[in-house]
This record gives sequence, structure tokens and C-alpha cells, in this order.
Amino acid sequence: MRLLYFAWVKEKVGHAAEEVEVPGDVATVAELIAWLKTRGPEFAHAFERAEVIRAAVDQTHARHDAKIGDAREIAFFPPVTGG
Amino acid sequence: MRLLYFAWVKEKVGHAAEEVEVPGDVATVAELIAWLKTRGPEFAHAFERAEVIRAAVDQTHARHDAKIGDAREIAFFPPVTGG
Amino acid sequence: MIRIQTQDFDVGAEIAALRSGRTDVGAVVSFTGTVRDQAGQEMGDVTEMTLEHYPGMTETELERIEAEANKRWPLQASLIVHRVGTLKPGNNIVLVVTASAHRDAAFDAARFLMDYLKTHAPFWKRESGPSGDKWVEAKESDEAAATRWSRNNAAE
Amino acid sequence: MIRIQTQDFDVGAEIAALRSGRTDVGAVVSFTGTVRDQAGQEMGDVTEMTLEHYPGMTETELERIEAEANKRWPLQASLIVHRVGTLKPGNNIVLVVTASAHRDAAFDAARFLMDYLKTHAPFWKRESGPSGDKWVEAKESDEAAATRWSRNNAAE
Repeated sequence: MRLLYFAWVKEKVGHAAEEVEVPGDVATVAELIAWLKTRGPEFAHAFERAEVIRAAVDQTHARHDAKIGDAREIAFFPPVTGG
Repeated sequence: MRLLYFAWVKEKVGHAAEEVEVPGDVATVAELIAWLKTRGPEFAHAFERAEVIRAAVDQTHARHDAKIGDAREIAFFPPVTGG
Repeated sequence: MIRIQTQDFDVGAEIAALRSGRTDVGAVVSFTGTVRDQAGQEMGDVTEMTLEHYPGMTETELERIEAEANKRWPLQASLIVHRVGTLKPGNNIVLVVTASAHRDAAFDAARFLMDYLKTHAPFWKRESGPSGDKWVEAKESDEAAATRWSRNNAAE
Repeated sequence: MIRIQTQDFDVGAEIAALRSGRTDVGAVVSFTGTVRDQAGQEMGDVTEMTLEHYPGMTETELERIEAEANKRWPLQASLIVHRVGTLKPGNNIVLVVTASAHRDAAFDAARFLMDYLKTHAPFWKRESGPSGDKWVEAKESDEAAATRWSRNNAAE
């Protein structure tokens, strides 16, 4: 699965993209975040306030309780500020 | 007193402007319209449906019950259709 | 600023002039009204439109409407340009531009200016088509649109 | 039509292109968002702004928002242009243009597009000033603005 990070999530994680093997028991966006936080202090820091972080599953906005299924690409980012 | 006519009011009256001596007992816009209607068939025709005609007293929108006082210029026209 | 003119206007140039040299503007809204060939009149396609107005009162009324918008919203700049004379389908009729730090003020003010201009500024349109000429009738929906801004200090 | 680009856009040329050859348009509304030097951040004047986005999702999201606007209002044409990269105060950021036979549809659709773009399109702004860089925080007022369009078939 491909993970993408944007804006300050990217800065805190330290990179913009990576390929990961997600454990089979990770079923939702929230569970994916919980698993990511165990992958090192930079992830724990980036996802510390998980409630403010938004996610997109295969380039569509997704809530934290959304199933990740067999998604190819999941992105994490702060609330958008364009326009 | 100077009277001005615009759009189809002007076309029906047959001219755009005139100077008139208004009788002393004509106190309101409605009374002025009533007096104008006595001035000839073109006026009777133009002001036939008096309720749809709008007026401006000294270049300010005025209701039919507005006093004309010592106005210098009174205009009559259909509802505006600019923009 | 308000202008009444027979010549065309350049929307882009007007917006650029309004913003020129400013770095405090965050939002610019423009409204351009144009001559439609199908104006919904029963007489068919419009080939020409003539705009008549009341010189003197028109300027006064537009300035009053613009001042009212500036009283209601924190605008950094505003512009109303209205053409008079004879126009063709596709031609520009009216331009309203508002600039503000924030988009809500710019949107609200532009719409307010158009709603009030439509119901208060002394312009009259006459449409010409294959079957003759016809003065455009005022729309009740325009009156209704203007009343949505009504309040004690409304520009009525 | 939607476009994401680093280069500037010309508001007048974009509006002209959208109207080009049409005589059925009666109302064109444009919204231009620009970089303000005082963005209300505590760190003082903004000297530079950098726009990051999510290539792929941005296009999909803008197309979805534009399609939703076209479903809700009878638009004859619409355009969203959003810049990315590094911008200076006074520079253009975003342009929305809507064309319709009637002004209410053009105004509503333009505002809807901006409200949804602000809350749904994956762009992020970072401001630079004398005391450093800072990611712009999302405003609750933008969320509130987007909810005013909510309904069963909303673009949520």
C-alpha cells in the first residue's frame, strides 16, 4: 500500500511517500493511524493529535472510521487551506 | 416646474420634457398625475394605469403620496429595467 | 466609483485597475451583465437592445447604492459601470466589481449592488427583434431579490 | 473546466474565453482570490506564500465540485483555475468563473464553488514572513460556509 503525506504531516514524518506492508488486522483509517504511530517517534509526533488529521483513500476524502479495504493509496494531511 | 418623461411614458406623452405651471392645489405626486391626465388624450393614455408609473421628485424616487412641495424637477417613468 | 458610458468596458482591465498596487485585497468579485439574444420575450430573438437612462439621477442613485454597500461591508474598492445606447446580443451592459479582504463581503456586496441597481437605478431597456420593438418589463423576481437586503437603514 | 498551474492567469482573458461566441449568456460572475500581505497571522506581514497540493486528487476533487455546481444550477459555462507553487502578496491564487442566463444562478454557483473548494480541494498554504514559516490553519468559518449548501445530494 502506498502512503502519502502532505503539508505539516509530511514535514513531521520526514518524507512525502512510502510503500508499506500493512498488518492484516488493520481495517480502518483510524487503525492505520494507530499502527503508524508505532513505527517511530516521527510518526508518533506527526499523528499525535490524530483527530485533526484528514485522510483520503484512493484520492477520495475518508473519515477515520472508513474501511481501507484493498486501497492502493492512502494520504494523510491537515485540513485543507486552498482558495 | 420641470417635468420629465422616460421610456414608454415619454413615447405616449410624445415628448421628453416640458416646463409647466402646476395649479396651487396640486400637493402630491398622485394629484400631479391626476392633473396631467386632464391635459389631453396623450396624457390620459400615458397615465391610464397610474399605479404602474414611478416618479422621482428632484431626482429621488418618490411614492405617489409624496408631497411635491417646491420641487424643481419631477420625472415619470415605468419600473426600471437596467442591469 | 461609478461610470455611465456608451463605449464598451474591459472587465479584466477594470479589475486590474481596482486592485492596482494593493496587497491587502484577498477577494475580488465581478459581475458582468450581457445582452442575451433570447430574453424570454414572446416576440422571439433579440437583435438589438437600447438602454435609456435619466442623466443626473442615474449617477446620484448609483453613488447612493455604492455608498450603502460600503456602509454594510468592509470593501477596499468598488466599481459600477453601466452602458447606455444601442447594444447587440453578446455585448456588455453592466459591470460591478467589489474588493475586500474576505470573500463573503465581496460576494454579498456585489450581489447587493446588482439587486439594488436592478430595482433602483433609472435605466430602461428596449428590445428590438424581427417582429418589432418592445420595452422590457420589470420582473417581480428583481423586486423580491432587492427585499432580501431590507433592514431599517436599507437603501430604499 | 478546471486547471491547476504554477503560472499566473489573466482574469479578463479567462472570462472572455468562457463567453466567446455565445449570445445566450446573461450573467458572468468571477471570483479572484489573491495573496494578502496581512493574513491575520500573529507573525506579522506575509512576504511569500507557498501552495502545496495533492496531484491527482486535486483534479478529481475540483471536477467533482464543478459537476455538482452544474447539477444544482443551470450554468452555461464554468471555470476553476488554482495556482500552486510560490506566490507573493498581490499575486493571484484562485479564479472561479460562472456563466448563466440569470444572475442568481451565476452568483450562487460561484460562491458554492469557492466554499467547497476551500473545504474540500487538497491544497495547503504556507506563509513566510520576517519571523519564519507557518502552515496556514483551516478556518472554522470556511467549514460553516460550506455547510450552508448541504442537502441530501450535497458534494460532501
